[in-house]
Amino acid sequence: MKKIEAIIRKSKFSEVKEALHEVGVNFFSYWDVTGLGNEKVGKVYRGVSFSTNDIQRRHLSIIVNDDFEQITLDTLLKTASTGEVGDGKIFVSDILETYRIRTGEKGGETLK
Amino acid sequence: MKKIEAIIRKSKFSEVKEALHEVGVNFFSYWDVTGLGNEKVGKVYRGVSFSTNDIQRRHLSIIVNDDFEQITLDTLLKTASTGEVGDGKIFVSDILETYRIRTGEKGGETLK
Amino acid sequence: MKKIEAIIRKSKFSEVKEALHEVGVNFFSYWDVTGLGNEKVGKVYRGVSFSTNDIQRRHLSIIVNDDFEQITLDTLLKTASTGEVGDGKIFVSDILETYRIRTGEKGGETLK
Amino acid sequence: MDTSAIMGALWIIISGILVFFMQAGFTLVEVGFTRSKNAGNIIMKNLMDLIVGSIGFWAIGYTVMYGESIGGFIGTPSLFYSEGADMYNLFFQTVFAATAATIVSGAVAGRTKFTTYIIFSFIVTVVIYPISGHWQWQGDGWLTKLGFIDFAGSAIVHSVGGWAALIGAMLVGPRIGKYKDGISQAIPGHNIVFGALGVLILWLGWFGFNGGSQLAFGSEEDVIAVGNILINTNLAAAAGAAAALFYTWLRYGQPDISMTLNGALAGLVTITAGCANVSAGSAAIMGVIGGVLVVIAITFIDEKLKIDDPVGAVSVHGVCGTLGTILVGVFATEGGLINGGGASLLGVQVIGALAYAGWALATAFIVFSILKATVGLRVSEKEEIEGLDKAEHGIGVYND
Amino acid sequence: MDTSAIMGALWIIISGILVFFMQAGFTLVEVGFTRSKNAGNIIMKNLMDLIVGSIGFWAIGYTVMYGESIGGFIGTPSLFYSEGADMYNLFFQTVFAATAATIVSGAVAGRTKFTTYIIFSFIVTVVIYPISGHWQWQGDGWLTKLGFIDFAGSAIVHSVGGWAALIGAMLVGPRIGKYKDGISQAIPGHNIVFGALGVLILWLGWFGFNGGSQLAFGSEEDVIAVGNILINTNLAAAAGAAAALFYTWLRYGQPDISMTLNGALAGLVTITAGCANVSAGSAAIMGVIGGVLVVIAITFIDEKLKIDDPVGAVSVHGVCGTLGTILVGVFATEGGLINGGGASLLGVQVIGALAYAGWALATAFIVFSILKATVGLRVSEKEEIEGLDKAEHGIGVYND
Amino acid sequence: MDTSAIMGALWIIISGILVFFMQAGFTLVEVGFTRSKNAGNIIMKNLMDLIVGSIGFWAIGYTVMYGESIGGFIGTPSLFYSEGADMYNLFFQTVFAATAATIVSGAVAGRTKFTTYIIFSFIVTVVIYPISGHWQWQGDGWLTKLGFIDFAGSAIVHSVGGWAALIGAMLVGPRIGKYKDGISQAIPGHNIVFGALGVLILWLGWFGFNGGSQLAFGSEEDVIAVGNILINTNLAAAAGAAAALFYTWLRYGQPDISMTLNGALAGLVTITAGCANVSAGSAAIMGVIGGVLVVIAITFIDEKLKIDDPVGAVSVHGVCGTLGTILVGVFATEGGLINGGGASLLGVQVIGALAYAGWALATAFIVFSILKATVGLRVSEKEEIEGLDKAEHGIGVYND
Ligand SMILES: Nc1ncnc2c1ncn2[C@@H]1O[C@H](COP(=O)(O)OP(=O)(O)O)[C@@H](O)[C@H]1O
Ligand SMILES: Nc1ncnc2c1ncn2[C@@H]1O[C@H](COP(=O)(O)OP(=O)(O)O)[C@@H](O)[C@H]1O
Ligand SMILES: Nc1ncnc2c1ncn2[C@@H]1O[C@H](COP(=O)(O)OP(=O)(O)O)[C@@H](O)[C@H]1O
Repeated sequence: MKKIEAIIRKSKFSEVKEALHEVGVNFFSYWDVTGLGNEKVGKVYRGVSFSTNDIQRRHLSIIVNDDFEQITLDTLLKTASTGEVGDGKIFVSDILETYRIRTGEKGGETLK
Repeated sequence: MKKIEAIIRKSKFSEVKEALHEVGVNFFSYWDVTGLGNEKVGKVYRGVSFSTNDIQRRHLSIIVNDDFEQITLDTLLKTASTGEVGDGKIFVSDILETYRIRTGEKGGETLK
Repeated sequence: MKKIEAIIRKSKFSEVKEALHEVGVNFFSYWDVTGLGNEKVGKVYRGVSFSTNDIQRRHLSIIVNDDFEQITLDTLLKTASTGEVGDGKIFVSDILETYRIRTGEKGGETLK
Repeated sequence: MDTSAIMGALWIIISGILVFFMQAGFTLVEVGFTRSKNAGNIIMKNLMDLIVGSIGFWAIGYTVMYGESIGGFIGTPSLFYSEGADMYNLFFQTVFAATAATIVSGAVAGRTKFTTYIIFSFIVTVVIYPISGHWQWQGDGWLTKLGFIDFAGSAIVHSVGGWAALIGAMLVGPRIGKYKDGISQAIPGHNIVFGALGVLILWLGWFGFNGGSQLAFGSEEDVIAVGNILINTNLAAAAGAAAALFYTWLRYGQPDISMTLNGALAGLVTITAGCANVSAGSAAIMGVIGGVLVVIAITFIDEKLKIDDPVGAVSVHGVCGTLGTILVGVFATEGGLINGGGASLLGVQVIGALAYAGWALATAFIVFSILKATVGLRVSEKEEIEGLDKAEHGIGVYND
Repeated sequence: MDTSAIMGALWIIISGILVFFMQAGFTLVEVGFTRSKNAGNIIMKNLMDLIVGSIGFWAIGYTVMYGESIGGFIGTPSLFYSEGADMYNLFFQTVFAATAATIVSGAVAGRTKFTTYIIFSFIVTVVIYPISGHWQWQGDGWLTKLGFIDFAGSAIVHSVGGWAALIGAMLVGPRIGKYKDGISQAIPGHNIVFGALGVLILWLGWFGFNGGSQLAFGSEEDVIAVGNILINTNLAAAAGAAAALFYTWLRYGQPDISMTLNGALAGLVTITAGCANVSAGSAAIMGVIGGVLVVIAITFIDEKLKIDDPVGAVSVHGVCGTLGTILVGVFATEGGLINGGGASLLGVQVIGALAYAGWALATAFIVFSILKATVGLRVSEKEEIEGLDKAEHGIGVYND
Repeated sequence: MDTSAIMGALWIIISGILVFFMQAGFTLVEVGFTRSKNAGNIIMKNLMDLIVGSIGFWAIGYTVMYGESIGGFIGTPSLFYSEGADMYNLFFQTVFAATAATIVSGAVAGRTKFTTYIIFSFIVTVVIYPISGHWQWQGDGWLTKLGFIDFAGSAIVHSVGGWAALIGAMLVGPRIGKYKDGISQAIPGHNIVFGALGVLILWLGWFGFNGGSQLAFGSEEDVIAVGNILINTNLAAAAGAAAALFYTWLRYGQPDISMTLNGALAGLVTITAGCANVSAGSAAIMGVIGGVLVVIAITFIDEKLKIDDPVGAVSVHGVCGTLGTILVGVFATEGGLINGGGASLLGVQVIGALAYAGWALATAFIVFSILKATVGLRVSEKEEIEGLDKAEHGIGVYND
């Protein structure tokens, strides 16, 4: 099983969500984070202009069985991108075990 | 060392916290996430009824030494469950190293 | 590639950020979490004094290439610490793969 | 000026100050009923209404409304009104004008260009609204002559604002994501506490709006009139809120908070035309009708017409404004249908209500169409998704 | 109606409008001092108080209070009050009635059934409160005859509301998690800025509450009286806030924000009975006593009685209402103990204060007990934990 | 007391109540324009201003201001003012005094010791402000004799508060992180909706502030005067907001929300001195000047002087207060430069403006210096970073 963490633009979220849904990735969790990356945004507050690379992003945490990894990645790469700096990153790591709290069952079945 | 990530109902949090405390798991971090899963909730806003599976959940991140893994899992499975769809998931992964910032020491000792 | 998760005092954040910047670690994401640890804080609300160890912390998630791991850890350990209980923890884990959404490219290059 | 007149001026001034405060109420309702990423933009639009209203109505609007009548249709305009002894009336009328302009902003929230909005707001203040007012309140207007009753402005202020809002919302189009496959989606307001505070402030201000429209406080008749107006206003608001509360409870299984808040406003708008002409009991009934109708109208406009009006401005001000105007013909103590007055007043009220609706719809359509063809109505998709605050004002309103 | 009477009517109307605004103050205090997951429910309860108060008091409550006296205990009720020339008084009295009803809502926040609350609110408005008022303000009440002084309602409005709140909070029981092993837990309010704004709005409204209770503004005496009332009101509020601030600073090592806010309200409630009968210096002292007592009472009720009153309504309105009523016997310029008036007024004040406390406790106990046995008082545990907003109204008040 | 005088008292009382409400406005602006971690502390400071103002001004400040003149410089103080027939004036003056004190709190927000602030606030209320007032409003003051005009207090209230704020902000030093390598950093306010509501409440209150300063409402002259004052006040506010909006739009490419809000306040402060002495057109122009200048001043103080004033209090109240005072000499209908009155009034206005600025700067400097050397001005670095709410009051204002 893999954990796929994607850090994407907030504005791309609903598109991504729907695309994931279409390829059968219905289960995940997300929250908002601030990201520091290459992108810089210029702002003005009370006459002080400043450029910040602290930008609001949405962080998706998707745990999938190995056979779903590729399609999830493909979907994310396709729908989350705009081609401009700041589209975000995806990180993949290993998950040793998963449990479904409701039933106590464990293993890949819980992700279906 | 293991990282145990549990995504549970917000309403179960205080119970879970106390139960973890009783078995000696005192250290962890948590934050709120939105979860997409099997559970759907019906809502009405200004006459538009809609059902959403974007549900507020609490995400616990518990790093434990291997000998604590089982008891943590058991406690979570027992206290976070209501038996209804939407109780959440637990994901276990490997942690290579941990450090205590205050002292700079590393390894399993830092988790005690 | 490694994922370095650091849970630090919010008050130390800007210092840490600058220090990371200086050693060339410019890319990461962060969000606020509540941490349970050794530190306890006494509060009073409407005459009820209570001590809580649910303390606001900032969670940094930094994905780095292996050659950057040590400098990142050193910087965090140095700048995030005050020497008092509650300075926080650092957890290191493995990242199997990373992708840059904008370009679709993968591997260590995406972290530069 | 005798004591009576001075006391009248005092009451008008105090009422004007109360009506001024309605600006805060409108701002809070609109901010609260929409998403956080546009809150700053809404604040700016409401401020702009107040700015444009204050300056424009003094500069020219007031005389367009109250200047010597040209054919019962429009006043003779003159620039920069400066009749010292009448300034307190200018003040009272200015805050009314600002109210009319403000109604539109809620209906087009979340996607409209700031520049475009400013221009429209200006035209409402100096043309559309003052001409509306002239027909009835100047004294020689054509509706006055027909015997039309719109004591405090259900038609003149609210329905004009509300129907203009309908055109605005229609031509600007729905917010991105509001309709999926033709089905209306909920976009919950981001802070209903602000919404509720806003409604309570509006309710408060309405005592000045309706009470002050007596335009006098110097005799026993005035005391009786204003006392009745306040009770009618309060009863209609309460009855409107109650009706919306119980009606949504029945219909959706749960009392809907934001609809209940709209219900209170619906009651207030409904009673505004007849607040000085109906009994307390009639006011309560009118409030109930308004409170139920507003819920039906909001759902109808949202789900059937598929026009996206985030705060329900069209239903509250347009529909209930027209409703209240017509109901005067039914409930008026003198001349009302159910009080044995026959149908003649009712006929006049219908004519007036239709005239104002037509006027607002037509002028708003022309102006918005021109604006669409020239400066454009909408922000870009990117700006809308990101939120107008960051896109148009550089920074969001909520920070750490 | 002569000029004096007209000016009096104007003052009463303005005061009534100010008192109306207190609804917003109560709502904000209650919303701010409790958790976010119940904010919408609190808004609805407060709206409901206003609805029920407005309709119920007009429909019957007003005559229960001011109708011809039946034995000095209750007025002769009649339906749908419609005395044109008295409508401005009805308005003023209506907003008072709504205040009394609203006090309870804060004390039972976060766990009470909405339906149950509506019923109770209705009974307060048309039975419990009007009868309280009749005893003293109608003119032929038994307490009037004793020479009892409760100028603006420390006992009649506030203590009645506050003691009813005590019964409510007691019978409904504490919020889940409020007491762990018998020890009180802090459940911090979710937005103290709302709380502070609410208190400032209440403070503002109180100038109408106390000042308007002069019920006249037509002579030099009235000007003097109202001037004194405003200063006394303001001084007591300031002194109450200061006392709570410094007392909590001493006692807990830190000036407690929410207690300081309660202190201001405590000073206001304390001075309400005697605001027209004491000197400015006495008002300040009474404020200090109220401000300290409220802190003690909140802690006592919370930690000793283990009754969960999230906003301190019982202490602010019940305890300080009774306190203020009694202190009139001590500080009254005429008849007060320290001004050489002997103990007779003090005795009467104690009788009155006890009568109101007893009346409120008894009637609230009966009503809440019946409600408990029939519709039930509490929401289910699941609903409470999830929050009343989602459970009872479908959606939370805070969104994106 | 004849009818005219009674009506005057009524107007003064109502105005006083409106001015009181400005406390809520100040609190919200300051809370909204700063960071969330200090919101509770700001609430407490504003409450403290109100407490100290209410008690201190009654206890002694009022007579320092209005007592028999000692050399045109200070009134003869006496303790615990108790002239019954004058209490309504005391009320009106008290809320003014509280305003003056409150101005400082925004400028020193986020880093100042609570105890220190209380002491300073007390000194402003009983010494600095009342003496300012004496020079002009008592009737025998040295500036009155010169023919100086400051109708409602641009100089006396606002500039005195604003210049004291400058000294405070300077001596306390900038917030940690405000300047990096000498370059000003943006520290966005945490809730601009609160800021906007605050500004609208202030705008509302200003009708009482300026209108009430007529101190009469008993004749046609009064009606004319108050009518003009209200229009001037409203126009200046609108023009100020418009000017700031368009000026920031031009200068920064985007209409800046918080600057536009400051612009409205700038217009209000600018017109305060001359609101009864200029025409509507002049008022609008003065508002524009104020609205542009405030933006320039905020940037100058922030980036050039490197003095950290989170809410722009120095620019709004100090700079525009002085500006408005001087502009009376230019725009006054009688005696103003552009109305052919020559330069003599202008000269007097400059003298007065400088006198008040000097007085405020000097006294504030002395008091803050003493406080710095004794109790200290700043909280510790740790407390500041953590936020004053947790450090000084035990808990934050925002919870779940
Ligand atoms: N090494 C990293 N560790 C954690 N998060 C990262 C890392 N690199 C990028 N991110 C996240 O991805 C976001 C987008 O990255 P950015 O460098 O701006 O764009 P791009 O990937 O298009 O060059 C950042 O704001 C940050 O949240
Ligand atoms: N594959 C997954 N990846 C990440 N989070 C998940 C995943 N599956 C479930 N979750 C989280 O767990 C929550 C509960 O899951 P759900 O499917 O609703 O209940 P159940 O596990 O009882 O079937 C979801 O709302 C989501 O936050
Ligand atoms: N085992 C753990 N798993 C997850 N988070 C932890 C763990 N231990 C500590 N933390 C985080 O680190 C923070 C600081 O830890 P704490 O024990 O208070 O200080 P210290 O490390 O100085 O002893 C905690 O509040 C929590 O957020």
